[in-house]
Amino acid sequence: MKDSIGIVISNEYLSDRYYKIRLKCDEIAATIKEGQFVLFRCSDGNDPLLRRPFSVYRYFPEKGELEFAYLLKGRGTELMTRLKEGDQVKILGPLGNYFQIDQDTKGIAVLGRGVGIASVAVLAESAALEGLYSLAVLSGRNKESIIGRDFLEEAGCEVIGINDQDQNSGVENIRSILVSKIKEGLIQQLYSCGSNRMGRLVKELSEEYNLDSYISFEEYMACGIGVCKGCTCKTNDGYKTVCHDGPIFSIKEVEL
Amino acid sequence: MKDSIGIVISNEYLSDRYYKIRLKCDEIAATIKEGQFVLFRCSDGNDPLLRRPFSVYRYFPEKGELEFAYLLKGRGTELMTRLKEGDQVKILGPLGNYFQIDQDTKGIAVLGRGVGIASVAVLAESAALEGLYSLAVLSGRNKESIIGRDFLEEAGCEVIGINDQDQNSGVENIRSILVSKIKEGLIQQLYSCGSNRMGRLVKELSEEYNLDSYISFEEYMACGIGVCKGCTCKTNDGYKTVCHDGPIFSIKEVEL
Amino acid sequence: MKPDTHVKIGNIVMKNPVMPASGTFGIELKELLDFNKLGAMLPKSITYKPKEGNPPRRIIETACGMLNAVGIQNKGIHYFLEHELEEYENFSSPLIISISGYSTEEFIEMVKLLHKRESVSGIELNISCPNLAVGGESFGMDPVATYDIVRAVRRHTDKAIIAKLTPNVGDITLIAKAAQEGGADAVSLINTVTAMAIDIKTRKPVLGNVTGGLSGPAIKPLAVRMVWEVANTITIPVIGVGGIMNANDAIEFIIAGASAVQVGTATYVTPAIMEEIITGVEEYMITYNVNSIEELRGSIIFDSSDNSCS
Amino acid sequence: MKPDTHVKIGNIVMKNPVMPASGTFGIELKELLDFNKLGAMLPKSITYKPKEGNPPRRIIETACGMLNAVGIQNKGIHYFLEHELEEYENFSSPLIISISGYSTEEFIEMVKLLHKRESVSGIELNISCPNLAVGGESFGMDPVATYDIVRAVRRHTDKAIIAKLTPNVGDITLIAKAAQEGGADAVSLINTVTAMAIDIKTRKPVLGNVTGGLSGPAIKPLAVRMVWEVANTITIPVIGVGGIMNANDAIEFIIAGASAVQVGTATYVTPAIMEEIITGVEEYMITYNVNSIEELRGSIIFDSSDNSCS
Ligand SMILES: Cc1cc2nc3c(=O)[nH]c(=O)nc-3n(C[C@H](O)[C@H](O)[C@H](O)COP(=O)(O)OP(=O)(O)OC[C@H]3O[C@@H](n4cnc5c(N)ncnc54)[C@H](O)[C@@H]3O)c2cc1C
Ligand SMILES: Cc1cc2nc3c(=O)[nH]c(=O)nc-3n(C[C@H](O)[C@H](O)[C@H](O)COP(=O)(O)OP(=O)(O)OC[C@H]3O[C@@H](n4cnc5c(N)ncnc54)[C@H](O)[C@@H]3O)c2cc1C
Ligand SMILES: Cc1cc2nc3c(=O)[nH]c(=O)nc-3n(C[C@H](O)[C@H](O)[C@H](O)COP(=O)(O)O)c2cc1C
Ligand SMILES: Cc1cc2nc3c(=O)[nH]c(=O)nc-3n(C[C@H](O)[C@H](O)[C@H](O)COP(=O)(O)O)c2cc1C
Ligand code: FES
Ligand code: FES
Repeated sequence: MKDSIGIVISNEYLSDRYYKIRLKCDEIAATIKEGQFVLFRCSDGNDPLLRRPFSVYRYFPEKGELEFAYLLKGRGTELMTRLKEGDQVKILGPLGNYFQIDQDTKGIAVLGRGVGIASVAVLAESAALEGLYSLAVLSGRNKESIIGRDFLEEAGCEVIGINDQDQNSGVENIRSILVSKIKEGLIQQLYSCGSNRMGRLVKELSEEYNLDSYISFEEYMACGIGVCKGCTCKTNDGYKTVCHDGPIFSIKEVEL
Repeated sequence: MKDSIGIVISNEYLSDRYYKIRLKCDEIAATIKEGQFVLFRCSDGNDPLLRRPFSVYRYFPEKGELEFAYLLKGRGTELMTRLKEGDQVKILGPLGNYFQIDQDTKGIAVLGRGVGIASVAVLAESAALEGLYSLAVLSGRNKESIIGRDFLEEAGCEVIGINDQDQNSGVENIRSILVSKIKEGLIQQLYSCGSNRMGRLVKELSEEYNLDSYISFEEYMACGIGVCKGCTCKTNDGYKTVCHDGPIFSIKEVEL
Repeated sequence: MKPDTHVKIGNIVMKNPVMPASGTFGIELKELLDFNKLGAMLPKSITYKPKEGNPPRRIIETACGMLNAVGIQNKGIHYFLEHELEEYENFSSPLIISISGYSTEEFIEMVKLLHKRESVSGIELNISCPNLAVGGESFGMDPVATYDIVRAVRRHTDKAIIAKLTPNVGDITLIAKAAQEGGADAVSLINTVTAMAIDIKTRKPVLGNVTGGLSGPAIKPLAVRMVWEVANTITIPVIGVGGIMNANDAIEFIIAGASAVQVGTATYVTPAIMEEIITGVEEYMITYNVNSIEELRGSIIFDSSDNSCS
Repeated sequence: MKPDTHVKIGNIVMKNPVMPASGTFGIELKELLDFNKLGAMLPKSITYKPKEGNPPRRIIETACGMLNAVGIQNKGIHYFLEHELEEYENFSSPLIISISGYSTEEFIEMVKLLHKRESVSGIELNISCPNLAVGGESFGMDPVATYDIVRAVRRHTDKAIIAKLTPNVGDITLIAKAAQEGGADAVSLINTVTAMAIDIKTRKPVLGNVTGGLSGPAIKPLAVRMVWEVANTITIPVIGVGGIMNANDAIEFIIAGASAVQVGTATYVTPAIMEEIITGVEEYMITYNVNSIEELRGSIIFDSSDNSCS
């Protein structure tokens, strides 16, 4: 964990309201893992005051580079869209725990919805690159709001894109896709981010088929390192911090 | 007076810590006069919150363009330096009263120090262009902090640049220059901005030689239009607002 | 269907809930803002005798806010009635006059004078100006003094009386209750928060008056809390003030319990902001199917059912 | 010559006047901040029994500030003494423990336990937490309750006792005086300002606890004013807290009368900010020829001679 400076390599518009920023930051790129996040300082002034959390979208330790996919929401992300090549940004990271795949797992599925895709995509990619079966179910408001398909397919993931406009993003559709893969023995673990409905589905399926599954949470943050106790989330074991105990929680321990 | 949008035509570094920004803004360019100012909204957020006042440095009504010379001071002006061609800025103006030259005046001298030059330069230029004798005494910390010499000389002004580094910016030096011009009958009015020492000199000379002279003041502003009574300045006639009753005051009515 | 945005403050009917906060509105704005669109007009506080105001500097920007110590510079009520009142009479929106004073007698004298003017619809009692304190405290810091002064002026007019409350107290609901019991038709809150800044180069207080009043977005969360507390305590209308910069802020105050809002510092930043706020409130009402301000007022919902993480 | 930056709070000697504000500092920071450089260490308030804290959401950013309603989530003093205290014992800076409670008895019990620990140099009494109120009011809103609680714990230890004061009062000097009379070695102020935000889409309060505490640069001018007032009233040291983001802010508090400062929200924004502040204060002292903090403290100058315009 370091409070580092990232140098902007590129900052481009993806689609819908999504952007992608690539930074050079050796220190953080060297140690970050799938599912971890960093805190960005979006302004050098007081507006916004607090840093904003973003999950690592992709990372390239050899090059010392990191990518983040972000959704334009409010003032912080608006200021991020203005960053250009060569600009410097303060980033604190890597933060939080990370996605892990059990030794004997042969295949996984990640379920990402909207900007939640940014948190799980890299896990699907890594799994595929390591030779596991890797299914990525990417859901969004419309076709344009589904990011990451290109590099996931390149890595060898099976990618299923579903969206509200085409009316194929309902939970029942996802359930039937997953159930058949699980029954085929392709998938032993599920990872979800970005949708409570998908989270509940993962919980149900995991109980039903006894899968060791995980969910990545988002919550407003101040410190990002477990000090302020501001980003808590109710678990079976009481309040836990999303930034320090999470952002990844076992599906068993959380209420959805 | 309008709350308008200015479109940045250029924004360049001048010298020392001075910059010059040129805006397209027909409405304000059409009506602004020498010595008036505008309020710039430097940020679209809350940091800084209030607008910042800047005197018109040059204006081109035919083209609908305005120029402001500004000194990098704090956050507001720092954000201004980041503006680039095509950007839009909110500007409120023209504000305040303006410099006037009496009918029977044949020559004037303007005294500007530092960024105060930005307020009086345009008066010297206009006077010269109208065929009056026009002397511009421009003072600064060093040679680099003296702006405007180029266009003033082009307009036919006599320009005297003095600076602290060359140790010729003392009041006594300026006094002797002015006294000889006044005695020669070249100058009937003095206009000053940016230095209390120069202001006091103008007051003394004006009393001694019975000149109708003016000084332009600066004070922190909120509304810029006389509503808040925040920018007051003590005059012989009680507190007056710099934004509405000023920024230009008769040298007779102010304490220095 | 156009939503019903009217609100009533005492016997003043406002076509919408938006009016200026005293000290941030004056006739000079008429070129930049359509006064006829406002729910009400409310010029800067006046005093019985002319007041020179505080020595400079009077304002300084702070983080997301500003400090002011103007000290109610004004030419006195007689000058106002003779020279300034008529300017506002050209506009159709109801006119509320803010008055401030050093004694109950001064307040009474002013109310008597204003009572006679038909064009004056209401009177706001600025009993909370931190820059005009009697013995270090403003009337509005003490419930008894608040009750007494409201009661004293109430006898002299049936025009709407609004008591403007200071946030510089431990429990603002006590002051609000006192104002209601004294006979106020409404309360407005909050006035500025007493605060201070020091120039570390000169080691002098930045403001000529040493302390001043903090306003702007910085104080909004405090103002919302106090409006919510007061609206839950009294039955007369509450007018919300403090850091309102846009329509969303205004709506937040109304949901907290305000019947109307006042816009102060924001007008300095954007002179026509009240027009935008009026439109924005209407648009919100259409989007969220709210038929009237009355329906929106105090409609805060307490329900933590969806507090789980996502 | 290196200026003398040491200060004394009770019998604690701090090598510089900079320490964390409770609730914004914890062992997790040690990778990002050199604890040995701090004037003192001051972890998050603990309570006698474990506390789960408030339901989410617990924080929301506001204009130049943040609201929090964490509710002192902690595992209780016994857990702290057994498992957490030793972590801080690895560092050389004096350790101050902040405690909070629902009753005088709880405070006394905790002070007795802390008194026995050599590594604890001082105790801060958080009698001002707006998220942990007894009957709607914290102890720190009432002078008598403040006096009583300080007096009660004073008997049980000679370690430095600091009373942390709330700004949610009409006259903070009364509370400060009560703390001094009760036997406090110092007071720290301000804790957060009780405030609130409402989500206009859902019409629900943003915070699970409805109201929360406002901190950050937004409240600095209020904090400076209160520190100045209190420093002019009492003789024990005042520790300034509220919106300190950089060395200039810290210096402003010291000129206002603070002997030391606490840094809260700024640490979230920049985890190592206290190191920068310590260096910055020293640089200021060198530039302005100030030999000691004692010389700087309360050195505010009242002189309006150069109030003329320019
Ligand atoms: C661990 C973690 C990882 C994240 N990863 C990503 C990512 O990879 N890509 C991405 O685009 N976003 C991600 N987010 C969400 C992102 O942090 C917020 O969208 C961002 O902070 C919004 O900032 P803003 O200033 O633009 O919006 P604001 O003006 O602050 O807020 C606009 C709206 O955004 C929402 N919001 C703001 N902050 C948060 C937050 N911390 N968590 C959830 N919602 C918030 C609120 O609904 C708010 O009303 C992540 C959040 C967390 C906690
Ligand atoms: C009528 C008028 C005309 C002006 N014309 C010009 C001009 O043509 N060019 C130019 O560069 N500047 C001009 N100024 C000054 C300019 O407004 C300030 O330098 C600017 O507001 C600083 O903003 P900031 O955010 O960069 O600095 P801040 O961070 O706000 O302040 C930095 C420092 O700047 C000074 N300052 C800030 N605001 C003002 C102000 N309103 N008046 C005086 N000092 C201030 C203070 O000493 C402060 O400590 C003028 C001021 C007035 C009142
Ligand atoms: C420069 C200035 C002058 C003010 N003068 C008055 C006044 O004369 N009477 C009054 O009741 N309030 C006065 N106020 C307080 C405002 O009416 C309002 O209560 C306060 O500014 C908070 O609202 P805001 O954050 O929208 O500005 C003044 C505020 C400012 C900033
Ligand atoms: C998230 C958070 C938690 C806090 N917890 C405590 C606490 O446990 N005890 C306490 O005395 N103060 C607590 N405070 C208040 C701070 O110590 C400090 O008084 C306040 O934040 C103002 O300082 P700042 O503006 O520098 O943050 C907390 C503040 C924040 C923001
Ligand atoms: S953000 Fe502070 S504990 Fe998570
Ligand atoms: S800035 Fe408001 S009166 Fe001049």
